[in-house]
Amino acid sequence: MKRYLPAKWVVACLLMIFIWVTGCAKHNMSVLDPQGPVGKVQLNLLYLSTGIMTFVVIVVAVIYIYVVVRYRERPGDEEKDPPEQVAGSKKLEILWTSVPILLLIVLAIPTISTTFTLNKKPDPDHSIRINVIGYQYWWGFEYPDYKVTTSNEVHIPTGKKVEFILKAHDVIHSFWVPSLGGKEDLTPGRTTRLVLQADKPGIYEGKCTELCGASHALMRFRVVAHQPEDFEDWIASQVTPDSTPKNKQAEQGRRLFAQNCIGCHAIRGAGYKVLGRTAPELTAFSERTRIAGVLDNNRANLKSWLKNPQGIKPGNRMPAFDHLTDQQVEAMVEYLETLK
Amino acid sequence: MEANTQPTQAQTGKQDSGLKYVASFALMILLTAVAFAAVAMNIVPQGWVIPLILVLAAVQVFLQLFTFMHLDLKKDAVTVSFMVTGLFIGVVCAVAVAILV
Amino acid sequence: MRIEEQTASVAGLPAEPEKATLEGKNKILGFWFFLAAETTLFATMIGTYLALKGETMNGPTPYELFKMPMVAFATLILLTSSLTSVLGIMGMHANQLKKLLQWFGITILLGAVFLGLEVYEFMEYAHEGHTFTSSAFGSSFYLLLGTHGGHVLFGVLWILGLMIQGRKKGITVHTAPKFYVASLYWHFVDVVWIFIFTVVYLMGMIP
Amino acid sequence: MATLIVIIVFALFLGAILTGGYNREYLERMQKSWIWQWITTVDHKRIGILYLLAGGFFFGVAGLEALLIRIQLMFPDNQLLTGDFYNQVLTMHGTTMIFLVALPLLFGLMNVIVPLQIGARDVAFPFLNSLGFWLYFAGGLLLNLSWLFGGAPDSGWTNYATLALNDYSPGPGINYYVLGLQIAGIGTLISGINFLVTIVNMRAPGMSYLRMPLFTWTTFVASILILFAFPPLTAGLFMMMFDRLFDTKFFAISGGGNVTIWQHIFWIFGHPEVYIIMVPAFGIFSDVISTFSKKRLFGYNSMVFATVLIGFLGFMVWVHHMFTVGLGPIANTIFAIATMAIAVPTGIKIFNWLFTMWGGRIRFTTSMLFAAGFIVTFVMGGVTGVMLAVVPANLQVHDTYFVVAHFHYVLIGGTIQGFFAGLYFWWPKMFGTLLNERLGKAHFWLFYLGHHLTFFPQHFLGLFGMPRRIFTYMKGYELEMSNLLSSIGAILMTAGVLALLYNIMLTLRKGEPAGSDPWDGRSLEWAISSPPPVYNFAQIPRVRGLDPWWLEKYEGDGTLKAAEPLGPIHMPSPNHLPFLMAMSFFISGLGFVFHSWQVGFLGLIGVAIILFVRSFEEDHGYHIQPDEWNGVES
Ligand code: HEA
Ligand code: HEA
Ligand code: HEC
Ligand code: CUA
Ligand SMILES: [Cu+2]
Repeated sequence: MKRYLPAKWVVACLLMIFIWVTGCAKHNMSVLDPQGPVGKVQLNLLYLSTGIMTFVVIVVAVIYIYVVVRYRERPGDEEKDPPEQVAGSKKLEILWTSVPILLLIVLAIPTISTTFTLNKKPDPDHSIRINVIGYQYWWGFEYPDYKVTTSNEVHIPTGKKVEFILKAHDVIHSFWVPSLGGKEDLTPGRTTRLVLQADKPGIYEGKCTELCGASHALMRFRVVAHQPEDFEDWIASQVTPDSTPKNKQAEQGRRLFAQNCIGCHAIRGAGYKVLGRTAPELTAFSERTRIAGVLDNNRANLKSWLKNPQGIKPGNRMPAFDHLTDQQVEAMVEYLETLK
Repeated sequence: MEANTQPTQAQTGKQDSGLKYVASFALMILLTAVAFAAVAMNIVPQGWVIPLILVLAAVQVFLQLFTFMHLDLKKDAVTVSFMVTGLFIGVVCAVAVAILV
Repeated sequence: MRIEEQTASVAGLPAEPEKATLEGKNKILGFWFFLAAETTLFATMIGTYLALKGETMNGPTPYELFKMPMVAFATLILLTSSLTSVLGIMGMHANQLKKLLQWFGITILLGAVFLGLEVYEFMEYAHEGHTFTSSAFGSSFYLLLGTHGGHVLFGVLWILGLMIQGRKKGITVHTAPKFYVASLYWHFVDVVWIFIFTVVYLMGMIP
Repeated sequence: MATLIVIIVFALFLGAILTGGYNREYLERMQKSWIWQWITTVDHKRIGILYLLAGGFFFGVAGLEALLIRIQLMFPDNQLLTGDFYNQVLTMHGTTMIFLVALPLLFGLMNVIVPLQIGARDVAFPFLNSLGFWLYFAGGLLLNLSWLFGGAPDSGWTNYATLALNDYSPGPGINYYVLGLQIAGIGTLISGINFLVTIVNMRAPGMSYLRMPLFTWTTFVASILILFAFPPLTAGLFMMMFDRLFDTKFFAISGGGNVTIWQHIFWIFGHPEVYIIMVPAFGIFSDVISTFSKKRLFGYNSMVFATVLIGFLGFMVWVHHMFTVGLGPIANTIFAIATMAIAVPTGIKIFNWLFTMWGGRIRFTTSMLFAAGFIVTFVMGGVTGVMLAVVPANLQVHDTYFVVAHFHYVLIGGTIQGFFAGLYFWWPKMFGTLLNERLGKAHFWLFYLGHHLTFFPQHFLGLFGMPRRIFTYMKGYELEMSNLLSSIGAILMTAGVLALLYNIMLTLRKGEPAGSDPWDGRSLEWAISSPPPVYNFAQIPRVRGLDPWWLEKYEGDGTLKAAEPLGPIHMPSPNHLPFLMAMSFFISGLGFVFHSWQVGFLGLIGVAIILFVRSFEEDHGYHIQPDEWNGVES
């Protein structure tokens, strides 16, 4: 007779998979490698709960394996009388009601206390505030204390609490930077808050985690954490951006931008009379690491973005500019890629 | 379809009486009037008006259920428990939707 | 359909003809379950109304809007119809078809008056800029009230249909559960109104 | 729209022509055809089989959609299904699986088995039973028609406003969602009430509440959940429909609407819904495990109590889907604690199953394999659920693949495996033949290992930062390997399902006859022939204890005791009105989807007319006389 040993097989398989897929991610996008206190607290809770849960699974698995091996029907058993028809056992039932309750209490207490501490409003003198506005499918950031706006890349100082004040422009989005800490939704008609902090300078990947339409998958952003001094420098450079065209081609680009793009986009310090507010602000665009959150920021990519934004981010709100000649597009690329 | 575990209970001789209905009807009108008065006139302390009128409404519901709709705590235990559960879940959901938005 | 043993009977009909057959008992129990389900339906709508009643978008607020005397009158009418419908059931238990039909007739008449009042009330509100689409307050108000009104309308038509049936077939163990269930429905609609009256109108009066 | 009408008319003509032209006998001929008999049937066993057929069909459809998802995500930056189309596939996969697969498959088993288990001739309302099925089918059809006409819904099965409003989903897709689910939902509510009344009023003499088999009990509890959970969904769908079709402002921010309300309403329904499709599977496992361990269920009373408690708590936890909405720490922790509390009654059940097997004599048939496999899988899925209830941790893993892993562990490990266990278990009762055990075991192992291969790595995907509902992910973030494994697992699962299909085909052609009691069963359904006669029990049995059939076999003389003398058996007559009514609803729904109010109201008028007709109809049914029986059973 063929033997089936389901449990052993499963455990072996699972262990193999486990070993295979674990291993730390090096790209600052993993919950398991937190870079700030919030993420660390949350990871600790994850570990605590994983510990308790592993214990539960092991207890169940041990009884299970024992039962399945010990009490399987063996050849010849058919002739015997059926096993005793046990009704139950008070003692056992009390045991397996009370032990889980205890385990859950162990889990519930830190859950409650952490939930309340994470919701505390930070002290305004030792923190900064950043307004986050979610649009299909990009992120607007405002620094109300500095009168600076930017998009798709948010800069923060290290070692300081950052209070993100979250609003949605159109549909629900959700703001998540896995290596810094948990997420919070941006809901139209409501304002929500999320406090995060980065301990080390670096670039942290962020993403939208609430289905928000065709390009939800591509609604990515980055958090750039600086040493506090560097952060002050960055703010200063944003307050007085260098938006003047550096050469003739760029000057042509500046003009074309005024004709085609300014209705939606804004570039501060370039002498435009209107500043569009329905698309990402492009001030100091050349300092960005990505275009629209998905492409590396270089000239070739910018060109293909301008030619065919829909192909890159389906359903986004920027029209294609295929009526512009290559030369014109290049002029705009030249201009945008020299904005500092 | 004779499979039936609840043979008809011997009628307890409890006949409908028009008087009972009229009385509970009068009571309901009275309760409604009190609720109305509580809101329209300044006879109840401010914070108590809403709890009071909700309680009055609840009393009326039970009047309806147990007189007009002939529920009987013993004979219709299943029905009563379903209605109470429904009311309970309904209240929890309504209150949550009303305050957690 | 076997008529089960009965201890008391009135003029050849079991004392509670609606529960004399398994079919009738099933029907009544099933209908109770349905009413329990409707409880959470209306609860959801009431919760939604409470959450949205402040969102008037500069339209009239509940306090400015509601016509309390009329609503109080409508309440009186609906409560009375509850009484008349149970009197109808009393008639049924006494195996008096005429009494049953009479009281049921008065019931739906009162129901129709209630509906008329409600339609008139809504027209007034619409004049003041309070419509189904004017604001979230309007939407949730008309959804709740409309669902209730729809129930009343359905009840009127249903009982009307039953009265025709009663005319044709009389009170039997087959028709009795139908009458009974319809009266349960009518009371339930009344219960819902008590809540609407309290939560929407009375609480709307508290500024 | 017009296309559809043309197709319907054309089909009618075709039917007439192929069967010999339209003449006076046409209707009569139709009535004798097997199609007509299945359409008008009110026999609970046949309706059960209809549920299985329809649910199985939709399982194929939704499974293919799952395969598309996995193929798209097999490699980073894949360009097969992008953007909106992926969202449609994803939405339809989730919606179909939850509403049109899981519940109906279980309904199928309930319909066939529950009346047998309680010793009844039929359900309480055979007419409504048929209506419930046809409404479900009409709703499902309407929903899936979206693929052909106008595009499928694309806002996820949760369908959050404002994405689901006209401004952001202008096509008819969401209209299909709203109306399809509304119609199917009414059907489900009707069936739920039907089961409740059946169980309360139709139990055989002696079958007290605490002697009911667990599958009956869980059907009862699931029906209670249906009773209280579906009406809020109905209300919510109405609001969504009015916002989309008639410009109301429930969720429209511009008119003061509030999108959080939809989330509340959806989850007030949605959380009980996942228990609605889990709890009946618990019942199946209880029956299967005790039968194949040859032991009475350990701790029967606490099993019943735990089931009821799970059902009740199921209504008090919905906010755990909304921890990131920002409702405040008080609300979040209250609901977190309530959520964790559910682990206790569920644990009671798990240990009772283990101790039912303890000391027993376990026979690993395919059915038992699925049940045994369930225990480990479900505990893994359940404990990740408790992890998700830890609010701060939830903020990290919410809306990531960690959640996807959690719910597939419970849904597949619980509901789908439960269904498979029940299918192998009761197939002989339904069709009189045994499914092939070798193929069955192949099915189990492929499906089971495939499941773990598919969904275990997804826990890590979530922790590595992969959100759910994304159609693509980037290279170089450690996501490639797990996604590839996951997709390979899905292929294994497909192979498993194909093994089942092959098995069914084989068995239907030449299956081994089963006899009335192939597994040495414990409950009443095993006391009558397989498949059971239309009237189920020639004489309603008298029940003398828990596990009545086991009792009679091992402590009695092996025959059921009758509770009534032999006599003519009353049967309800077949009826075509349920089908017509469902079609009217379908037409009405289709009209509203396309803003065609005339068609919409026409359908509703049809419904009203049918209601009226039904109210006046007197169904006297027919009687089967004792001499028409083909022998009295055992
Ligand atoms: C069959 C369906 C099913 C079942 C049974 C469950 C069961 C549970 N679920 Fe799950 N859940 C879903 C289907 C289901 N879920 C779905 C579909 C979603 C996603 C919806 C969406 O967003 O699309 C979801 C999402 C979901 C969330 C939200 C995640 C998020 O979006 O952020 C949460 C959070 O608390 C949760 C928790 C739980 C818990 C605590 C249980 C508990 O009932 C589990 C209890 C079981 C056990 C715990 C194991 C056995 C117990 C023991 C052996 C005793 C000892 C144990 C302990 C002491 C821990 N579920
Ligand atoms: C009961 C419920 C259920 C079941 C059984 C499944 C089964 C499967 N699911 Fe599903 N899933 C959900 C419910 C379910 N799912 C829900 C609710 C969501 C959330 C949706 C949302 O976010 O809105 C989801 C989301 C979801 C995702 C996340 C998508 C995303 O967020 O982007 C993924 C990804 O891997 C996935 C995969 C699978 C796979 C591989 C299976 C496999 O197990 C499928 C195996 C079955 C088959 C492969 C069928 C084989 C078919 C044939 C052999 C053809 C026969 C043909 C005919 C008869 C016509 N599912
Ligand atoms: C109708 C409005 C509109 C016009 C006109 C428009 N854009 Fe955009 N643009 C957008 C939107 C919306 C986005 C954000 C797309 C997304 O990520 O979803 C965007 C994104 C961009 C980005 C990437 C921004 C980032 O933060 O990485 C660049 C660069 C850009 N546009 C350049 C241009 C140029 C150059 C023109 C003129 C030729 C132009 N846009 C015209 C709407 C517009
Ligand atoms: Cu924004 Cu997803
Ligand atoms: Cu849940």
